[in-house]
Order: sequence, then C-alpha cells, then structure tokens
Amino acid sequence: MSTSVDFLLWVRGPGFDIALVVFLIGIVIRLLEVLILGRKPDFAEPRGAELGAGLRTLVTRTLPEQGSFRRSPFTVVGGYIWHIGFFISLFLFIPHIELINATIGLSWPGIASNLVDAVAAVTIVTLVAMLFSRMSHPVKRYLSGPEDYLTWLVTILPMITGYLAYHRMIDPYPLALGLHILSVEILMVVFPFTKLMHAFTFFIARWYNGAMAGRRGVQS
Amino acid sequence: MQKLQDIAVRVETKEGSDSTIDHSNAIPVMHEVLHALKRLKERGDVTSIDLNSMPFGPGDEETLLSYLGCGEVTIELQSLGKSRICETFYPGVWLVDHYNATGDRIALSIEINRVPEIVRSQPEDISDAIIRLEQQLNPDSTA
Amino acid sequence: MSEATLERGMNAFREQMDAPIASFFSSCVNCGMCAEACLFYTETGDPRYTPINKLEPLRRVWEQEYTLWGKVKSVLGLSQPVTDELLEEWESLIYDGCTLCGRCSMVCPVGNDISYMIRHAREGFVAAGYSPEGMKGASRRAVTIGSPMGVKYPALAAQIKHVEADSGLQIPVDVEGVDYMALLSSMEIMNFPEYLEALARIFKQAGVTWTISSEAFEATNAGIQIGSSDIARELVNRVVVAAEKLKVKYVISPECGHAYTAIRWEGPNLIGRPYSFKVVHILELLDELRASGRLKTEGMDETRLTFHDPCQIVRKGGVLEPPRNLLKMVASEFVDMHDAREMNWCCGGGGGVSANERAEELRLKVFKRKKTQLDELNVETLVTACANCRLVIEEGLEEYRMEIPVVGLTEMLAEHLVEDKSE
Amino acid sequence: MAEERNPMAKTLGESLRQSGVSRRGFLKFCSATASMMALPPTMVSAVAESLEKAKRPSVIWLSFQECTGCTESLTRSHSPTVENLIFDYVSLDYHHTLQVASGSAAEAAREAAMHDNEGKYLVVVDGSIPLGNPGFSTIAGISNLQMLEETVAGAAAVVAVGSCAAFGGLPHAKPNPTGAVSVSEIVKDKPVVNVSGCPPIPTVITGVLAHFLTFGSLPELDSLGRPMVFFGKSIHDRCYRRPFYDKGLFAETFDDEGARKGWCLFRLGCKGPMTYNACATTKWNQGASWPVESGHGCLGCSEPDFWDTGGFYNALSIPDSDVIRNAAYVVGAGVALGAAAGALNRRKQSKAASKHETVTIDDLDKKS
Repeated sequence: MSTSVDFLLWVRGPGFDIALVVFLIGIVIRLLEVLILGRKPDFAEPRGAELGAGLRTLVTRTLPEQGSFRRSPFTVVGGYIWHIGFFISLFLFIPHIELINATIGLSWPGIASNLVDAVAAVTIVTLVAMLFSRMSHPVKRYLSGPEDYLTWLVTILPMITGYLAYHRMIDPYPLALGLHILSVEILMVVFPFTKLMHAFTFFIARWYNGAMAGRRGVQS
Repeated sequence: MQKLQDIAVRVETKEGSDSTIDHSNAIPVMHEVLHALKRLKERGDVTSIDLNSMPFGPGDEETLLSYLGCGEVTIELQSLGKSRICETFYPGVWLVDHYNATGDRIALSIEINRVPEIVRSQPEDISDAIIRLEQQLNPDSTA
Repeated sequence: MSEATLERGMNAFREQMDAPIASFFSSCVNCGMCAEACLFYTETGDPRYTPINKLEPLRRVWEQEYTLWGKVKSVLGLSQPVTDELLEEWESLIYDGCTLCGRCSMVCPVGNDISYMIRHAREGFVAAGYSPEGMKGASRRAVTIGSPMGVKYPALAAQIKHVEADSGLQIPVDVEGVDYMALLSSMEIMNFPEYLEALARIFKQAGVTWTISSEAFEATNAGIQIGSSDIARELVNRVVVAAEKLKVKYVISPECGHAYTAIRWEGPNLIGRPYSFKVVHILELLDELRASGRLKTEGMDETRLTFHDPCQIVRKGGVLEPPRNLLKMVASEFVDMHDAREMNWCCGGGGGVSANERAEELRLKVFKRKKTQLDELNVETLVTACANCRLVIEEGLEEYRMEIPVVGLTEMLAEHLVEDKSE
Repeated sequence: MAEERNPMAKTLGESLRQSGVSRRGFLKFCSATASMMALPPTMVSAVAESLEKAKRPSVIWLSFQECTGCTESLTRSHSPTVENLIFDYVSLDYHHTLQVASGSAAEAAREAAMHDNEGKYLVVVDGSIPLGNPGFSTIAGISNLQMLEETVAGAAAVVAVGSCAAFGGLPHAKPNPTGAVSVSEIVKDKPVVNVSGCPPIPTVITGVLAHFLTFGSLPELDSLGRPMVFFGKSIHDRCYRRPFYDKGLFAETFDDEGARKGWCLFRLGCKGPMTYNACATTKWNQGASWPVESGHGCLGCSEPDFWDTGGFYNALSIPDSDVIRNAAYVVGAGVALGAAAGALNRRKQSKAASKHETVTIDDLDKKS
C-alpha cells in the first residue's frame, strides 16, 4: 500500500468485498436470529385484526406522538433532520446513484450536487448536535455506552469523509475517495453488530407492537 | 503547413445548424465585465480578465466575443508580433489580443479601462524617443 | 422446599425470549424518548427510571445468549453478566418504578413494546427471588386465602347480605346456567360495595341473568402483578373452573384494570387453551346494554367531571369507546384530560405498585403527574373504572390536599338508573 | 567572448532592449508570460519588474525511460514557441532530441554547462529511472541513475517533466519490470517540481520554466510537488460539462444522444473528479480542444499510477467485483448461518422451558 491509488484500489476491491460479506451475512443472521425465535400462540379471543394494525403502526410510528414531541423536541427534530439528510446524501447524490447503478443495475433520478452538499453540511452539524445532546441530556447520557458513541462515529465518518472528498479538502483525491469508501466499509462492518441494526429490525419491532396492540383493539 | 486553428471545427447541434452550443460560461464573464465597468466609472478601477484561464466549453469564447462585438476603435500594435486591440460595443471594455511573431495567439484578455495600458506610450519608450529624436536633430552632439 | 435462585431466574429469562423481545432489543437506539412517556421519570427526573433501562438484565440475557455476536463478546469477556447484585439493584426499578402502564410502548419511535418486555422480565426476577415483599405477600394470600387482600367468601357473603338488605334486591350466588358470571375485586368487596349494588340494580333493569361464584369471585391476579405465570395460572384457573362449572356464557371482569388483563388477555395463554366462555369488561357489557336500549338512565350530572382511563382497560385492554359512550348518558359537563384515552397517564399504582408498601413514597411522588392533569382541568369530580386506580387516586388526592371525589363509572350509571315502577 | 559563452551575464530586459524591443513590446511579452504562468493580470507589473532583472538560466534536459512525448509536447508549445523559449527564456544547453551536437560533443556540452553554472542551472528530466538493472537504460554508457545523480549535484532545482519522471509513469505500471522510479525518489536534497501529465501540457512546462526565470524560484507546489497554479483545481471542477454532471445528465456510450449533446462522461469512466491538471482551461494545440471537449473522458494521466486504476472506462469508485453474484452467495451463506443461529436460539428457548420449575408461593424468597 505505497500510494493513495493502491489504497483506493484496495478499499474498492478486497476491502469492499470484505465489508459486503460481513454486512450481508451479519444482517441475515441477525434477522433470522430474531425471526426464528417466533411467538407463542395467543389463545385469547382477539378484538381486532393483527395484520392491519401492525402495518399501520409500521407507518404511524414515523410520526412522533404529540406529547413526546413536546417533551423532547430536539431528539425528534434532530433525529428527523439527520436521518433524512443521511438518506438524501446516500441515495440522491448522483455519484452514489451511479455506483448503485453500476453494481446492482438500479437507478433513479438524483438531485443537484450542491443541494446534496448543503444537506450533508446540515446533517453533519445535526449529528454533532446530537452527540452533544447525548452527552448532556441526563437520560441519554445515562443510557449511553461505548456502542452508542461508536455507532455515532461510524455514522458521521462517511458524512465527513464524503464532504471532505467532495470539497477536495483531502489531498490527493484518490486518498479522499478511498477514505470515504473505507469509512462506509467500516460502517457496513460495524452495522450488524450494533444498534445500527435498528434500520432493519425496526420494521419487525413496529409490526409486533402494532399487531399485539391491534389484537386488543388498540392502535398503538 | 496548415495550422491547427485553421482546421474548421464545427460544433454539431441537434438541428445541424451552425449556431454554437451555449455552455453558458459566457454570461458569468459578461456579468464580471459589467461589475468592472461600474467600478471603472465610480472609482476609476482598471480590471483585466485573462480569457485563457476560463473553463470555456466549445462555443463559449465565440459567444462571449460575439456578445462584446467590435465598436468604434480598433488599434493594431506591431511589437514582438502583432496585437489587435479593439473597443467593444461597450465603451470602456477593450479586447486585447496578442500574437507572436509567427502569428500564434499568445494572450487574449478583456481590459476594462479608458485606454488599455499597452496602448499608452511608455515612459521608457518616451525617454528612448527623446534620445533618438535628439540624435536625429543633432547627429554630431553625441558620439 | 425449593427456593428462588439466580439460575432459576436466568432460566426464566431465557424461557421468556421470543421474536418480539429480540426485535425490540435489536431496535433500541437509546434515544431516551421512552423516558418522557414515563411518569416515574418525568416526576423524579431520575434517568434510571427510563423504561428501557429497567430491562437491562433481560437485555443482557438476550445479547449474551440469543445473538451470535453477543456470544462471541461473552467468550471474549467483553460483556457484563447478570448477577444477583444486578437483579437486586434493578428490582426496585422494575417493580417499584413501573406500573406496566404501557405508555412507553406507545411512543417508542422504533416500535418497542417495552411494557411487554417488563411483564416478561418480571418472570425472571420473581424466579430469582427478587420481588417486593408486599407483592409476595399479596401472592401468598391470593393463593392460600383466595384474595390478595385476604378476603374470604364469608366476608363477601356478609357484604351481599348487607347490599341485599339495603337495596331489597337479590344477589344470585352459584346459580348455574345463567348468562353472566360476575367477578369482583377485593377492593370492591371491602372498599366499594356500591359496585355490587350497582351491578344488581342495572342487571335487574336490563334483565341480565347473572351470578357470583362462591368459589371464584376474586378477579384480581397477584401472579400477573408479581410476574409469575405459574401463580397467575393457578389463580386464573380457579375462575375458569368455576365459570365452566356454572356453565355461564360470559365472565364479567369488574372495574379493575389488571384483572381484565389477567382474565381477558393472559388467561387463555396461561391455561394454554381458549375458554369455553367469553370475557367482557363491565363497561363493555354496559355499553352493549346501552346500545341495545336495555340500559335506561334519567337525569344528568351537571358537575364538571373528567374520566381517568385505567391503563389496563383502555390502553392495554382496548375498551376505548364504552366509557365515553356511557358518560355521555349521565354527564353533561364531561371534559377529557389533556392526554386521554390510549395516551392517558397512569395513576402510579398499577402493575402491583399499590401492593408494594416500600414504593409508597415514590408512588405518591409520581402522582404529581395526575395532579397536574387535574389541575389543568379544574374539575369537581373524577370518574374512573378501576378500583385500584380509584384507591390510588384517592390517596394521592389526599396527599396533595385536593378535594375531588372519585366515583366508579358503574355506580354513577346506577345512580341515574330509571327506577322500575312496576314493582 | 565570455559574454557570448555565458548568456546568463545579461538580464532579459537588457537583451530584449538590445534587440530593439520597445517597452511596450516588453509589456506585451510580460502579459503573455503572466498568462502562461496562469498568474492574474494584476501580476503583470510584478512580472515585468522581475523579468527586467532576470537572467536566462542554463537548462540541462535529461531523458531517461521515456517516449519523447514530453519533448514532442514541448515543441508544440505555441506560447511561447520552443524557439521563443530557447531564445528568450532559457539557455537549453543539453537536450538529446533537440541539440545539434551528438556523441562526446554532446556530453561535453552538458559538462560545460554544469561547470559554468554551478549551483544555478536547472535540470529538466523526462522519463523514469530504472533501478532494477542500471543497464536497462543508459546514455553514452552512463546509467540513468548515475547521470541523474551527477547532473543534479550542482543544480539549483529539478523539474520532472511528464508522469514518468514525476511519478514513474508507464514504466512504473504494474508489474514494473524495470523497477522504474520517479525523480523525486532519487533526488532528495534539491527542490523537485513535478510537471505531470502524459504528456504534460506544453504551456505548463514553459510556464514553470518562465516562473523560474521570472522570479528565480519555483512556484508554490501541491502535496504531489506540482505547481498549484496549474494543478490546484481538478479537471472536474473546471470542466465545462460539469453542469450536466450536476443535473445528472450522462452519456452512456460514445455515440448516443447524450454524447452528441455533450453530456457528462462520468459513466464512461472519466477520471476528471480525481485528476488535477490545467487541461480544462489551458487546453491543447493552441487552445483548440482537450480530451473531454473531444468527447473522451479524462484518463487521469497527471495523477500517480493512472495506468493502474482499474480501467480507463470504469468510474473510480465502482467496486471491481461482481456485487450481485457475490451478494447472492453471501446472502445464501447468511441464510444458512442465520438458520443455524436461529435453531440454536430455539433450542435454548425450549431447553429453558423444559428446565422450568414451577414457581409457587413457597419459593418466592431467596434463601441466603
């Protein structure tokens, strides 16, 4: 690994392959680990159907309950901003779409790069603010362990390296691009072993919550 | 030998017409010119814009030059090759086009000034002129 | 004599693990929003009361034994084991600091049903011997005497006689083949006998055939509260046996929150089969009678009043509309609290907390939440439909020197019943 | 006579004036020079002031493992032409391809220039230096390494012209059979300017020489030793097709509608985003065109190892592997492992259930 190009070639070659293997195997294992556990049969006569209520909760939990919003507006709004910003940066930035198109053949329209740039800046700032909130809010500080800070770090790193690469603030460019790809690979590798898994399991969690409440006739 | 710039490069457009594609890099330069012209009027500031450093696409330079056009004054300079200096449609905006002895363009710039600097007689040349004129008038006074 | 051990607790934790719990733990991002939904946090400001934190022991079992990665971490010595010390420390969080009200389950952005997990986590705590003395006592009394408050049938028989004398109505006991078998909670027997009288009067007017079983009249289930399915099963089974013996079509759950959860939702799963009868909450039945025109009332209560939604009946029981339908019949100045229906705040005494003497100070402290809600409304009367809520709220109001009478909805309806002139 | 042999004795201002060039002509020369050095027009007076006093430096041009493309490029320089360059800017005392002298006379010229201008001359190198075996490339029986070392010893600075000299270039491409290295890997004690490109833009070569002539120093360099004025911005940032990139309009093939409309060539493997060079503004062949303008993506020739970046027609960030096929295998493996993990969990669950001892009211207490 003598030059930045060698580094880039490694991260987008073997590095990417390793990350992909860990990411995919990890996620599939985690999901099956959860799902295969199953549920005991429920003999209580249902008041409502599980399916509709479960699916509704899947959607409705995206919006905060009013009282929680009033009590923790920062967590809610900050959470929205950075999640949306992250997804815009990830999926609407044209080079990313190109990458996805080149690897799996799916494509969709992107948005102007300078707009993504602004979104990314806001996302980074919000993530930093979220970190401060995590370190200062009594509940979040109490709950947080090394994993919470690790996942924060591996989430913000691709944003920062992407921002730096886009603005060419790391020299030479192959190094910038390589660091960006590497940071994404770190994210992919860390993903299945941490709370980042919520990106997949929250579907299951919301569904169970909604279904179990729906069975009792409550829309949770 | 035919020079490269003599090979007619035609930019193909959808209609196949001769009109050039506008890569829209000419307009920002025109804005820069406008601001420079205002500064010239208000504060007497002189501005020079080097067109060689512009990221022009095919047709952009042509578009810009056709926007500027050629106005009342055209000056031809003969020094280390030819130079063509003309005032554009917009007084105070000059196009300064330098060529070398073999006829290749060596610099192209827009100067926003009352008269381009290079047109003014230079003090060194004036001194030199005085000496030469004196020599002419009094061939014996200097050895 | 067997004894509670950490090993039995761990085994119970393992046994409780299912896909919902695994998905919930996988999804938690420690955002802390559940804290804001929990009155134990909002009223104390102590982050230990954050709902998801109360599950740390169960979470460790999940991570270390039900995830591949967690197993690796354990082998590498990167994870902290569940110890007696941990359970001892957490006992006060999961019993004193949680009423199983389920409000947190409604707000979690990733959809975690935290109270579901707490209910399951208590299985491990109780098996490991970490449950509050008050709840242990209630369980022992429920199993040995038949009621957590130590009420035996003779006490009920005395109350029945008393009510019969007062009202001139007959209370049917152990009558076979009737439609309904009514259950009572000990609190209703001892503290609110008006409920029994109200039932008798309403059922007479509506022509409902009903009975009380002398063998299984107690609706409450200390096993559900302490979190032991084994004890809960024994208690539920008594009701099932009695109801099947009397061949009733319905069993009526009284105005008691966790009794409804126990008999309606958990019961069939505890005994491992569906019932041969149906379970209705008294409010459901009354609402049905109202809808079919069999419940007739007269006069309107014109005092400004509000309704406290008992968590287990409304949010976790699904009896959402009946209380309001019924209140409309008899109250003209009904107002809802700011957070009402499925988002209502708990009284602070559910989930066995009211049976746990050592939690009393905390319970009264978190009652401030209900106080705030009531202060906002400035009501003259508070109606509810759970004997436990009623008792807890009355104590709370007394503590904060608020003079608001607390009324059971069934009794309130009975007061406005159209008197049958034919007799 | 001494003056004749040593052109550095006279300043540029003096020599121009002697040859009858007016001050106005000198200023024109300065404008062209400033433009060539990519300096802003406000610098013209500073350029004039320096050039007035500047002396033509002696330049020794060494060619090692190269293809003469760099020299070819230099001779295509139009501003100034190579004749201008040699007459006006530098004293090119040694250059294989261009010099008239040959054999021992040529080597004697090199040695004379080195001797006469000790510590002041400029060494220009094109081509890489083979370290694998000195015999791979020799001139007059002297290995490239030896010639470089002895020539550089008395030089003021070294200009590595072309990607071979700057970064090893094609000879350095995998598997690098000659063990080729760049100039900067050998020359550690002299300033080295890398004028990379395959070939470098002629104006950039002359611009660097003009800078040395004008200011007597080397221009500001980037982290790869390249002059910032020419290599400070990426092709992508100065590309006239950039607006198409920002709008997501890409040519898919070299002859499709998008290609005809001049859309972005990113999908066709353009390395513009990673490449730093002045092509987009300086262009080639008297400003006639440059690769992207002629419809082909940038190859990234001015970057290190451009030959080994995984194909000229693949975008730089795209993984090499067949992701879909790999993913299918991986997910398959994941399902197998996940099913096994799930089965283990089920076993644990049911084992716990079978070990369950009924909790009775008699064992609520923990005996200590």
